[in-house]
Amino acid sequence: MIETALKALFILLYATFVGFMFMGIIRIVTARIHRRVGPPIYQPILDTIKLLSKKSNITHGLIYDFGILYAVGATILAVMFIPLGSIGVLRAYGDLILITFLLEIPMLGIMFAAMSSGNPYAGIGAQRALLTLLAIQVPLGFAIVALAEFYGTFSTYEIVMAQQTMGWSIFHFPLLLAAIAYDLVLQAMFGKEPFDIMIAPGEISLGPMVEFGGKHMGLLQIQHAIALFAETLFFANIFLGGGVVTAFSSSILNTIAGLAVLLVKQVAVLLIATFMGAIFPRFTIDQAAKFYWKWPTIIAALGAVLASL
Amino acid sequence: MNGQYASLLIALPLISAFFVPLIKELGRKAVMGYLVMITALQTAIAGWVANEVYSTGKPIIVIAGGWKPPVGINLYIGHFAALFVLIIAVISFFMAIFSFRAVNVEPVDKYAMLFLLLMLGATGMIATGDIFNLFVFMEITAISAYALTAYNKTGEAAEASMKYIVLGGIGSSFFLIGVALIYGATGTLNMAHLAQLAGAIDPTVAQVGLALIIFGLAVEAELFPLNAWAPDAYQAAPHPITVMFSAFVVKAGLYAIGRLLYLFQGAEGWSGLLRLLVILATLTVIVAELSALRQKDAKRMIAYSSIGQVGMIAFALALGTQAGVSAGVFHMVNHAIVKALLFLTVGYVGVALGGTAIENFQGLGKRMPLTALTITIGSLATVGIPLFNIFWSKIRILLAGVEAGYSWSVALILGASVVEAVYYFRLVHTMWFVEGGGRIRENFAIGVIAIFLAALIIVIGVYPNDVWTIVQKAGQDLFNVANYIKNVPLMGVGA
Amino acid sequence: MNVPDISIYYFGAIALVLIGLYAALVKKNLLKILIGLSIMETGVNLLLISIGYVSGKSAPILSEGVGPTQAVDPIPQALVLTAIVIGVATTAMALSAVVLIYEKYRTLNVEEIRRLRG
Amino acid sequence: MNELLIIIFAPLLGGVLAWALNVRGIRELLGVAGAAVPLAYLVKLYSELDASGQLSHSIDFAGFTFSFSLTHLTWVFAMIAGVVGLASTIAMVSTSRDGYEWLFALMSLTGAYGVFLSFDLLGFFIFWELMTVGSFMMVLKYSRSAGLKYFVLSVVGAFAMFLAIAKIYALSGSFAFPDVANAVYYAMGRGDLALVFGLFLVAFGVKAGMFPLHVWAPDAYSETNQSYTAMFSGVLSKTGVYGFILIYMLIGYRLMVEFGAFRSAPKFGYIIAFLGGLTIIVGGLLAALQEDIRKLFAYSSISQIGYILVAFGVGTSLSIEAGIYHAISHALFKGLFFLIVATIIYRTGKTTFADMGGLAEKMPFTFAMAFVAILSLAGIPPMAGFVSKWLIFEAVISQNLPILGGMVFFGSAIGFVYLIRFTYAVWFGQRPTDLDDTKDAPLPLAVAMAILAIPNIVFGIAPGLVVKELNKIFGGEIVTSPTLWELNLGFGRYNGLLILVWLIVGLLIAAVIYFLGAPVRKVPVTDTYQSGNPVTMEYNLTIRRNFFLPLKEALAFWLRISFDKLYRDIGAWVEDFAEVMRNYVYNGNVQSYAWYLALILLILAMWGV
Amino acid sequence: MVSLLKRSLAIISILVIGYWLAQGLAGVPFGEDKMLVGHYYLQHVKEQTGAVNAVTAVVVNYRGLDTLGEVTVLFIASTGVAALLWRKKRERTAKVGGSPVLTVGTKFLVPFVMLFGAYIFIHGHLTPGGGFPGGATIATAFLLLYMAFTIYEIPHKAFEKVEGLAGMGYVLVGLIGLAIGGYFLFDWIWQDWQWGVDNIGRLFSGGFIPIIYTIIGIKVGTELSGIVDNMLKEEVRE
Repeated sequence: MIETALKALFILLYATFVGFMFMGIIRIVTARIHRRVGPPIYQPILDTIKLLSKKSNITHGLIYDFGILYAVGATILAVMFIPLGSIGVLRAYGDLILITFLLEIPMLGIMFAAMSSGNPYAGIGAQRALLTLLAIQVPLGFAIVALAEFYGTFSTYEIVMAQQTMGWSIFHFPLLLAAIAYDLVLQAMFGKEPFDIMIAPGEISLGPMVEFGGKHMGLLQIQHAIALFAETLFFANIFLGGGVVTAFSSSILNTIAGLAVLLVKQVAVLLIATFMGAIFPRFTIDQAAKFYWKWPTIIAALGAVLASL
Repeated sequence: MNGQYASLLIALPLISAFFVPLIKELGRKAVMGYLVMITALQTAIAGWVANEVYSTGKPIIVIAGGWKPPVGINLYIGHFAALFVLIIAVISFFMAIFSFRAVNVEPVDKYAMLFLLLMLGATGMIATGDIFNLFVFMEITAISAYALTAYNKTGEAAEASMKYIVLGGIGSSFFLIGVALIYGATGTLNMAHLAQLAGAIDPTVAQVGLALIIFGLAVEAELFPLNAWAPDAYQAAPHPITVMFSAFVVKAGLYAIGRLLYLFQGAEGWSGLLRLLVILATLTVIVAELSALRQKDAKRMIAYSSIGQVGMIAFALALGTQAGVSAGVFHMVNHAIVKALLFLTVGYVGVALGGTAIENFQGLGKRMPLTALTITIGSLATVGIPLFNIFWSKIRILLAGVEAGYSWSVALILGASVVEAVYYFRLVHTMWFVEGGGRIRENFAIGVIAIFLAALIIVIGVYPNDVWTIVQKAGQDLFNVANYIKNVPLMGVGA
Repeated sequence: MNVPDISIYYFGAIALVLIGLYAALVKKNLLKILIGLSIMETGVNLLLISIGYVSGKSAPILSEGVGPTQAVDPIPQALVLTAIVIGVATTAMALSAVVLIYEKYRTLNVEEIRRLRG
Repeated sequence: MNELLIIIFAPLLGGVLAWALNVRGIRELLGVAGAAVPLAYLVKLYSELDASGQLSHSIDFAGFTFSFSLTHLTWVFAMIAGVVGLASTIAMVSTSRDGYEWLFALMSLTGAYGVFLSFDLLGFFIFWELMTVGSFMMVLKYSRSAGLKYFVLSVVGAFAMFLAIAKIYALSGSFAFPDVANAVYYAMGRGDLALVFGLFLVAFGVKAGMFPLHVWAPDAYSETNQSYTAMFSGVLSKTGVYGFILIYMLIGYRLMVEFGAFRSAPKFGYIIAFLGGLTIIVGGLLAALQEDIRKLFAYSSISQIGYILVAFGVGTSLSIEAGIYHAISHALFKGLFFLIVATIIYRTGKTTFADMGGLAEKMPFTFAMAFVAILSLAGIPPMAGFVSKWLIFEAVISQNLPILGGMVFFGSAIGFVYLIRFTYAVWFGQRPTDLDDTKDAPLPLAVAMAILAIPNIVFGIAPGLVVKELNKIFGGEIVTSPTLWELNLGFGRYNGLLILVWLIVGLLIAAVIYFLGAPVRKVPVTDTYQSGNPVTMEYNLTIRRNFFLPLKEALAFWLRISFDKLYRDIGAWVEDFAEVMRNYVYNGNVQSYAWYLALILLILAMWGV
Repeated sequence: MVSLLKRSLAIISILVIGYWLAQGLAGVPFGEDKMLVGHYYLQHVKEQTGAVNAVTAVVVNYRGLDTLGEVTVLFIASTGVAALLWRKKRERTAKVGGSPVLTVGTKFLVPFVMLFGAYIFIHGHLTPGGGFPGGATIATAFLLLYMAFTIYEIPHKAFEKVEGLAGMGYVLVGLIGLAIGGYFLFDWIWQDWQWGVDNIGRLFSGGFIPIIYTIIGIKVGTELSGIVDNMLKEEVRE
């Protein structure tokens, strides 16, 4: 019991820290593309600490607070399920569909909190977030279906183990299509540039985030960090072979090596998303929906059909 | 009291009809009271006859004039005839009571005479065992129906009666040609004797003769193209008479078709005629139900619905299987009860609120709750909702229909009954869920009759076993021609 | 198709029936239709009688000269007796109905007597 | 075993007495008793059922033999009817005013029990009609057009079923399920088989609300006493679902043999699954675009039934078990939702989203129940909704049917979307002034909601309970559940308790961080950051109306195709045809009538000569 | 144009029906002895009913029920006509009486016509004709009176009573037959009492046939004249 608790604590701290580092990397990389220096890598941590220590916080009622807590709780739950090299706590129960759902649930928490604030911008933001969710669901669904059919199992851990023998998923053509589609979907899940209409600062002043300030904003930053880490970890596991290293003798070394391999893969995924984000302008919501329902869906559907043959 | 006293079923209405002119001066109340008394007496006799037939299990053969058939005319009161004579008597008794309130057009003594003779005609048609005697009783029913249709002496009533006369006249003439042909080919008029000789008739004569007889009867039994007179006659006739039309006058025609159809099983071209009848019957159901869809007048709507149900009975009888005939007879009994209730109550609303247009039915639930409730029970029963009586007979007919291989017509009939459900529920909705006028006091006697009929519907609906056994016996009596011939004491009449 | 060789009496009877039917189908005036109806009835009665006739035999009055084997079939004649009276009754009812119609509609043209329809 | 008859006819008896006595107190008591008695008997019979596997009882009536039987399968469905029926009747205590509604509500419940427990086709048909009439009369009281549309469609379904039963009866000579099954298997021709399957598909499709035949559901569910709708959509749609299982039981094997399989799913099953998939998408998308709260949940109910149909269509025992599991969870959360709607309408009297808003503070209990229902319907892990959806996903995708998998996945998001639309419009945002004094749910409704909310949570966390029962239906260990909390399908595992524990851990961590921060100041709903112009009570800024305008524009092309209009046109066309034919055939001219007679004579002549 | 099409269509359909009927009748050749029950009647009519005229025997005795129905039909006709043409106050509107030849002729002829009618229905069982032709001739006598005199009216209240009584008489005869002989319309005079068995061919023979025929004669006479009376009168407009 103690041993799992320690492991869980480690995963949590590691995920949060790496998550903030990812946010820092995103800021620096985007700045460098825009030919500016960009803030130091630990800037997001400073911001979060500043937000959490704010003296005057306002709340619009119980649901306004509970929504934020629920979002953070659900993200922590999601992280626990995804196998992190050899550490993973609930690895055995890490089911593809379960994790996909758990990654979408924080959105529900944030939505509840934002809407209960009664701010019309929050309403519009919630509507756009939902439509984006609706849009990405189709390609996401087909990608998951392709994976499940190709490997014949839903357990993430078994998929990682299978990839050790059969090589990374992206080397098989159907799963390559699924990976491309899933990557586009990640763009929206991260809330990065082309599909971040829901939190557009210009038109609807950060959408759902408009009413949050102080420690609520801080909690959301923590949630965003863990979510970033979890999504990239999930992608790394199911498409890039995950971090299983058995070269070294002692288990500690193996785990560290595994984490390092995973970290490299996660950063790679992050960088792809950041590069795309830095270049593209923001889509309107129906453009986003139409885009997702056209190309990513075709690619993912083709992948799913090919995987099932 | 041997079986021959069953001939009182014919003699009583006749002698009491002739007696009416003598008591004409005693006024309207006396004549109507007399009518009720006579119909009560007739019900008693019919009850006694039915009890006799159903307890002993053997039919009563009334020999007119002592001459055994085929020399004389005989009345064959088997299970079917006993059951239906009783139904005729009971419904006439109820309508006599209803006439107290419903008929106030002047020559009431003439009305009483025609009423009794209509009842006589129908009873005679069902009881007789001789095809020419069937023609005579059919004419008695028809001509008294012509007179009673035009009884209200309005333009529409006369027009309806005229249409009935023209079509009925043509029909009966061709019926007579058919009888002449059959007589020419066999030499006898008695039904049992004919059944024996049916096989020996020359094929073309049998085909033409039988076709003409069925054509003549079909005009009376309202099959599709020939029933154009029926909606007008039902609408224009006084309310009690419409009840009698739909409850048993049509049934007598249908019985005659059924009886003659199965008598001539041996004759050539019989199965071809059956198929034609099935097609006509299905058409009747469909056309009648569709025509009732957008009716402005409730009475005409229920008339169409009654024609549709009658078409379904004809369909059952024309299936040519024992199950079909029993189902048809069961539907006859149910239809008689339900339509009697519906026309009685709608007629009473017509009398109380002046006219049977659908607008008068608005908010009837508040104005005349008892009548509205009985109309609702009647409509739910007609539509064929479970726990009501027509449901049982309807599913039996449709099962027999599919068994006999006519699944197409069964599908069409089901479609037609969906249409029927629509217009009945529109009526139910207008009655209960639309605002209407002030409360109206309802007549006690008519209320009692309506409640009795409604209770009968629900009792048969909830527990149909006994009625089903009775009806099965009646169905065998109609379908099983061999024991019909065995029961009739035929004299050997060599050439 | 072989024309059936029926005797002149049958031919006459059917002709009357068909003439009556023709009148009912084509004539516009109501009275003419009723006349057609009664023609049809007489045609039927004639047919009924001619069915019963046996050539070379006399009326079924079994007085001295006529034995049981020389008499014609009595039954159709009995039936015709009834049929004639029924014809009379139908025509009487029809005429009184027509009287009533004329009183209310002021016309006898069948096209116009159409208040009850649909 | 006449307990079966007691179970079936107790509600009707209660309803009739309630209608007859019609006194405020006694009527409700009788009604609730009518619904409670069958449930009690079902629970009592559970032990006997466990022992003997099947309790049957047959009676001879009106010349036919009617047989009834209680098997594990029917016990599960009867329990659904029992629980949701009881909850709905308790809720009706506060919402229904006169005996009329009690009579017909309980008549439809009797119909549902009869459908589940009858073991022969004729009994099945009779109770099916009884149920249709009962529910129709409930709808007719509120609106004629909705009532008639519902009645015509369900009667067309009922008559299609009757035709199929008649065809089978003509073949087998008896109605009992075993004789029917082997008569169909051995003696039925290929054409007849296809016809019978088509007819059954239509019959059960109408009642379950399958895609092309679903048009009656939105009107029927909204135009009636809302607490009755909980039973209407919770229980009565399950009879349609039970019907699809019947198709498998009676003629499934022969269909499999006759028409073969399409990639491991039987061809005929694939048709059902595909239609089910369409139902999910159409139901979900239309639900998101509705302006009326009742219509939204009606369409959502249709879309959820789509899931069950997809599960049944796939045809493996795992998928059918998943379908039944979803039937149970759907009955629970859909029943709960409609009770919530009933409470809202009962308290506020409003039904369109535009007039509602900000009820969360005023009705905290109802909002808590709504929150549970939302989690369950959207399929959030610790809830029953998620377990059944997860089972269906696993079953469908593991049979490598990619298109169906995609549809089902898309469905889960739609559920999410229209629930948020409902939550935003009803619970949050600015509250219109006239709703300020709304009180929380009355006791009967509250009790009813509680009855339905608890199993939602329990079956989510401890799915083993349900799976143990469902495995008994199929005999084998279809879904192994080592402990009460865990399900193991071989290729996928789920543990309700673990998820709950770790969710609580996550929440605690977040709470700790939250309370470390400074205390918060409560701010009213109107005081929000408005980039400049402050929002006052009168100037109520909200997008409660037309929440998903962009979605409506995106789907504009598809929305033009509406089956509702198609059926309405057919109805209008039939009536016009009837009008024209009637005036043409019965044109009042006696001469044309004489021509009809001549025509028949001609036909006879042609026939003869 | 339409009526031409209609007429030709009618003719064609008439011909087809005619052809069909002719085919049917071809199977029943004219003039052949097709009798079966007919022979039985001819052989046994003398000793079973005592009537010389076989037709009247068949009409009244063998197929008595037909004639009973027959009489009812006529009764319905007269009642129906009375019911339909019933007005509160009615009277004759004939303006012109018969010419002197007609008036004198009717005064002279009416009793003889009535006598001749009576002769026909009394000798029904011997000579051709019976109750119906006899009754009809009596009715013609009344018709003569109507045509001759503009004010003549039959006492229709009395006539209706006579009709009723005659009808009841007929049924009573049948019921007496039922009481005595056990069968409704049983000829108890000929079968039981054996009256007139010896003098077949003369007046007092033929069982209850003469009785019934007189009843029918009176009934038909009164009914037909009743119908004539109803049809002649016009309504009195106030």
